[in-house]
Amino acid sequence: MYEGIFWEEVLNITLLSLKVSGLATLIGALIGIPIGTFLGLRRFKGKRTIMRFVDVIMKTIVNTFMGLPPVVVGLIVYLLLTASGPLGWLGLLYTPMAMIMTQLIIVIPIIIGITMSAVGSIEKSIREKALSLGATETQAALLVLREARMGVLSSIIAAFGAAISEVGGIMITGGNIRWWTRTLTTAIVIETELGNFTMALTLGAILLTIAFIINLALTIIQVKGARE
Amino acid sequence: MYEGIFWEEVLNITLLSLKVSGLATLIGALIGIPIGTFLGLRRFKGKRTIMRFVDVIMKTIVNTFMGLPPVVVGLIVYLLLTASGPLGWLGLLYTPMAMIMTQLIIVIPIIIGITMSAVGSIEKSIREKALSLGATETQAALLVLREARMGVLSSIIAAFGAAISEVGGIMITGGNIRWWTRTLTTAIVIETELGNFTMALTLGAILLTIAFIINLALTIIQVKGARE
Amino acid sequence: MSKVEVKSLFKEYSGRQVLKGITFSVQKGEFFVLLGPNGSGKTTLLKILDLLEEPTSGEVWLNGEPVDYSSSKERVMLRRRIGMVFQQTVLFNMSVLDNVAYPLKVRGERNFEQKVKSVLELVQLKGFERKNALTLSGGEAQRVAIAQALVTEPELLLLDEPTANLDPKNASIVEEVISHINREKEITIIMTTHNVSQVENLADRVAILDGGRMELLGTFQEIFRSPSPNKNLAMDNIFHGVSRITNEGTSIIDIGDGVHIEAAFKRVGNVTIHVPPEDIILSKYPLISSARNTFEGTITQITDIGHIVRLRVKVMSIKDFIVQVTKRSFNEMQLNIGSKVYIAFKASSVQAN
Amino acid sequence: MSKVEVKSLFKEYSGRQVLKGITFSVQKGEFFVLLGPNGSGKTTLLKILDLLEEPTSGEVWLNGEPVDYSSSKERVMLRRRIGMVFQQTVLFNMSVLDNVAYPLKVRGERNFEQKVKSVLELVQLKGFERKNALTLSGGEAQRVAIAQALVTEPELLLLDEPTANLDPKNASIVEEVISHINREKEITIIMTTHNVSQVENLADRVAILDGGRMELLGTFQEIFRSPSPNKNLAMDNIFHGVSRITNEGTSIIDIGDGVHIEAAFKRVGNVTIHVPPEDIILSKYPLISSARNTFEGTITQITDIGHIVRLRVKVMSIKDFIVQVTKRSFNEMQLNIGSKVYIAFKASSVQAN
Amino acid sequence: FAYEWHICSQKSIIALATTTSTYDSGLLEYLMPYFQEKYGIAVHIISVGTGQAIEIARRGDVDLVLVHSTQLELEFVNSGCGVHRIGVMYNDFVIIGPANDPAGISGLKNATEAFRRIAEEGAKNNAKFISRADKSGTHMLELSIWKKLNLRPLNKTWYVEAGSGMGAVLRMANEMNAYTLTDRATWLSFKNQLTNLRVLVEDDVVLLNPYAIILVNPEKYPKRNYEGALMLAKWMISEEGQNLIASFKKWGETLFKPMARNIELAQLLGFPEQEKELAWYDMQEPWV
Ligand SMILES: Nc1ncnc2c1ncn2[C@@H]1O[C@H](COP(=O)(O)OP(=O)(O)OP(=O)(O)O)[C@@H](O)[C@H]1O
Ligand SMILES: Nc1ncnc2c1ncn2[C@@H]1O[C@H](COP(=O)(O)OP(=O)(O)OP(=O)(O)O)[C@@H](O)[C@H]1O
Ligand SMILES: [Mg+2]
Ligand SMILES: [Mg+2]
Repeated sequence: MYEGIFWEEVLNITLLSLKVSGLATLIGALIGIPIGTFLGLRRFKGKRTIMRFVDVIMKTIVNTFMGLPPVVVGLIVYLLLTASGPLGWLGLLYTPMAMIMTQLIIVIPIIIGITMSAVGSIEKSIREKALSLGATETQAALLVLREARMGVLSSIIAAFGAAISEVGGIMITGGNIRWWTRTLTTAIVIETELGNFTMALTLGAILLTIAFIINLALTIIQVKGARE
Repeated sequence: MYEGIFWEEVLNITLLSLKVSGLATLIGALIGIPIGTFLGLRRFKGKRTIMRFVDVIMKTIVNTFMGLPPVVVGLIVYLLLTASGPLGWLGLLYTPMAMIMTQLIIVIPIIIGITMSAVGSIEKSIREKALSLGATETQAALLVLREARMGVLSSIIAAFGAAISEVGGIMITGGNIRWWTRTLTTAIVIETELGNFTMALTLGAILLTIAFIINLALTIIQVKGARE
Repeated sequence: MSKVEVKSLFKEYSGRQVLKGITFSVQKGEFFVLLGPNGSGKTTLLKILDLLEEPTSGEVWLNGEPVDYSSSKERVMLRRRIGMVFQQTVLFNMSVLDNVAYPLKVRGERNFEQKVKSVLELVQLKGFERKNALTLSGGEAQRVAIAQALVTEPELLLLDEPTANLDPKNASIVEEVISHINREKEITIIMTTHNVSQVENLADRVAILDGGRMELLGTFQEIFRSPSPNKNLAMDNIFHGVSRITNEGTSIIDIGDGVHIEAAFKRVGNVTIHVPPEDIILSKYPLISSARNTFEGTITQITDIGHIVRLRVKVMSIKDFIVQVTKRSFNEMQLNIGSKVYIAFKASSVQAN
Repeated sequence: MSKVEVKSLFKEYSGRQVLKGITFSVQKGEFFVLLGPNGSGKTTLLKILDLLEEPTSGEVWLNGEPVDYSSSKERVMLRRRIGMVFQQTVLFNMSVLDNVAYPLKVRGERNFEQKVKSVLELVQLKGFERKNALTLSGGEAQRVAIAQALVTEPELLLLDEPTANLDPKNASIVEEVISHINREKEITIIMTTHNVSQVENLADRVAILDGGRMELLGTFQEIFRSPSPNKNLAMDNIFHGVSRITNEGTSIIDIGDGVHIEAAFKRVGNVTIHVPPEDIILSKYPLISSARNTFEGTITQITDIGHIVRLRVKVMSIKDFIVQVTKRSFNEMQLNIGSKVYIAFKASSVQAN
Repeated sequence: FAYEWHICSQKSIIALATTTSTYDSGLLEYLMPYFQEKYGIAVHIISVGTGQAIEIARRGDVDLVLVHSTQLELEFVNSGCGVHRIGVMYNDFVIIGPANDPAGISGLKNATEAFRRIAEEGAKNNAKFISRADKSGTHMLELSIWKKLNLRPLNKTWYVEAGSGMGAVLRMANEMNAYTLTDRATWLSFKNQLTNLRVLVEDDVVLLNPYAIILVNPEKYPKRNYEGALMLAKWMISEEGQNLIASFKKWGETLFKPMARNIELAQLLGFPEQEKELAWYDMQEPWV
């Protein structure tokens, strides 16, 4: 990093980190929360053994995908987006969009998994009551989600944490191009490789400060939502 | 990788991955679950504004640390364990123990964070009932934990997922030394760097298969524990 | 909707039959009460009628049409015309206002403020609008639940012990409100309760459930005034005491306060016993008979239930015995409050639980 | 432990006073009942006595020692000598057996099987041991909660409407069980209820809470048999109807079934009204008086409560009015079940809620 | 585990920090078994960035380094952390680019001239150049060539600063039809996947890439396994070691050329003290 433009570049990098991880978390929440709610509510329905079996397998798959190595995800997205790959015509490789896609895949199982268990922990009676009051299945699911908001926010917090700290995946699909796809984490990796540990830690501190501010907002909402 | 010892080496790598991530998750659970329970139960106590404030700040810190970049954690652990560092005399750098320590730091906030919200979602009345029946604070906390077991298991699953897929941290503190500190993820990174995508994806598949088996067990316990 | 028909309904929970072939029908505008001991299946039946549980077999017909439990759309449509108050009060973590507005909101209604306000007034909860529903007292919460069921003006109202936690004043108010809408608006009501006087005051017809079967069905008069009331209704004359065996092979149960009861069974230690009111003989003069148990007491309550009169007799100024006599003999004996009477029953009439 | 003293207790929830200076004491072995409308603070008081809530100010003394609410160790030690049954049944997601064994397990007791078995028998739940507690019916669950409180043989028992969801038979059994342990084992009991007859049957002394204050305290006789019962006990003669204003500036309320009541207030639309029983005049002959409301009816129930007799009078064969007369005038009028009577009350006696 | 740490802290292990390029190429994996068989000592290889390799050595976490960055190496030695820096081997860089070669550099033997042409076409938006931009040895070499041209291509759209490993940059060049500078070993291992790219410029002295071994200073780091490090270094520059390096082949090509005993070349490539150091190493007694 060159002295003169140091802060400008840090700002640029930070904003990109926020944009990519924020969008991935946001889109991930939009996709993952409905799926997680659906899976979490499944146990109220089919009581048959086969249904239970399907249920456990699906949940296991989600839980397993919570442990997808980012590098593998990056690789898969890369193989999709590479010029010779099936989505090569989109020309998204080495763009922030590719990074968002990568983090999306990492983030979705986390949101599904934690939402699923949060929703599943809500007493059956809450959903029953909503249905009894005339709610459609969807409206009842929304209400359960509202009652489970502490856990759902926890899933978003965990997902955002995973995204903002992720590096292996976006390195492959974003290419860590300066002024374009370099984020705080990829910059940290470079500084580390260079042996500039102080700079790496400084960038880490910046990342944590930003994460702190965002989490402060999320935590306040979370704590307020607690059931008495 | 040389043909002759291929499967033997994969076995070795896989076992190390399991040992490191498994132990980190286990120790992390032993440390994180009590802290998460404590924090999750706090809202039942101090009603004063200052207490609330302290509460939110502590929870935000935990939530923020869920987003600690593994590379930064690796760096910090490295700086502790390096020969010239405060814990250098232990001689743990570039050993599996150093990797466990690294993943422990990554895993603990995840377990605390999700446990905290799972415990916090349990109705106040369950804890009150336990106390009324003569439980000590600790016994009541254990009971709440038992009722929240779905969410607590979810925290363990998320933590194990983060650990087994983590690479940036253990790369720095373990050194990715063949036959000694090489894990599935670090091997995946090397294969990716070498352009051996097929091998990288194969190793990824092995990792996911193992994670699937472990998660199957955890998920069965989790689903069984659901409150009706 | 307002007509409810239930046809040989069965319900199983993990292999255990909870409802064992229930058949009955409720007319539009009828006030129908389900009575029965704990675990007899009342709540299960109401949940099936609210389409929350699916019967294992059998059919429910609403307004002359069989209910298709597999169609989620039909379930929602029907449920929107039914109001239900659950036995265990469940409220959402929102203000009282939002809780009561919820059933209107899910129906897409906009201007609910007025409706919510007036229904809250009805259940005496004016001023509680902004309070979080989870901080209410037991009775307040139950009334919010009642308000939630009433606010949509349902055609069919399912009430599962709606007044269990209410103070007598609020219970009367709720009874008044539901009996009012039942009569004025011809709303069909199916209610469970354990309060027999509520049955008497409100019900057009009563059904007695026991062990998942419908044991009796009829008007209050038919069931409670019949000369030989069903054994299952035995709810009076229950005593707890310590039993010991006599030389004659019977048991003597000390139920406290110096009252000893002789029973034909052989039991030692703590027992709970029951003496069916219809097995007790009443007399104005000391009885000399084969009955092993005779006590002197004073009448403290007289209740007319048709051609039967129920009397509460205080023995040793502490123990209450309920005795049933026909109206005719009641009149002949010229009994009144404070009259001194003698009661007698055989050792074989004493049942142990 | 067995002696409970409460000294000017205050409790505030988010700025709202729920208990406003409560002082009373309960003797060892006493059966003390708390009565009062919904939201009067009964549950809050019991939770403070169980050391689950901390009072905002004031003191609780147990066995002659002030309770230190800040010491968690002391709280646990004391709580282990207290049993509490909550108003809202809360059970753990385990088998019935494990639920009932829990209080023993936390005390480190090993051989609990026998104790659990016998207490489950006591509450008539034999055979339910292996069932998951969350699948129980309302009344079954409540009895498990009672078993949990009884199994440790507490010195002080706090009961928050313990029989609210029980069928009459089980309610009697539970009443018997608690009154038995109260008398035989000298266990102190503090119970809340809305069931006045339960008070009569069980209580040594009653306290009436209202709006966080203790309004009355005494034996059942002192409170319920006093010539001018406290207004706050007004629980009878509540009707719901539609009001319209007359030319004379009063209101006529149609309470259904052809019964119209004239009131001194001016109200239009739905109202709930209340006529204090002690304001009603009873006569054997048609009344010609200034009272605007007169009805003919039949006596269906007579209850002796000391020197006062309460009569249930059915008007138009549907509407029940409760009337109180002194025993003397009751005897003078020679009333009995089925007697035809006339009741009258003034428009100004009709109160709107 | 306790047992395992014990082993690890024994002197029977040598910790070597090296750059990813030597490791990923497989050279060390090829050499070490010979060494281990001969002396019975295990070598732990930690492959990281050059900067990081020197940094961890500075903190006393390894016994010796095998790196390629003249400037950093000298700093390391001058600060007293490293001793006995010696050139071991070299490989070479090549300039690769799209097959249609918009800058027309194919066949040039002058890397500097090739860079000039790329910059020229780049300015016209006809060509792109991808820089590793990670201060790796490769990047430093690239920067030194730009410096010679007095060009500092910053913030230019045609100049992509990728901040990635060599393999990633090669793939990126393939995707973007861009030029880049790469070491031959990485190029060879990725060649099959990079259908759009060709070697355009090679065999310039400027493009030679020398690797040095430096031991950590035993006075400064008394706990390190100095004897082991010395033995490994001595073996690497021995006839046996040098021959093995020369015999290591991948895809039928020699990737690294020995230079420890080619003093003239070593001096040309930045090791003025090669002769002295070689003599010193040859004098040391093998420690068993
Ligand atoms: N989900 C369930 N799984 C297993 N058994 C159940 C379930 N729900 C209810 N039961 C059992 O079915 C029986 C009937 O229950 P139900 O709640 O209908 O009784 P109830 O008549 O409402 O009793 P109460 O007066 O106590 O409320 C009970 O014995 C209960 O234990
Ligand atoms: N946690 C709380 N936060 C705010 N208000 C509360 C809380 N708990 C109770 N209250 C209020 O305090 C008052 C007294 O409540 P309490 O539960 O003691 O009444 P109760 O006498 O038990 O009534 P019920 O007969 O309905 O059970 C109620 O008005 C209630 O709304
Ligand atoms: Mg029920
Ligand atoms: Mg209460």
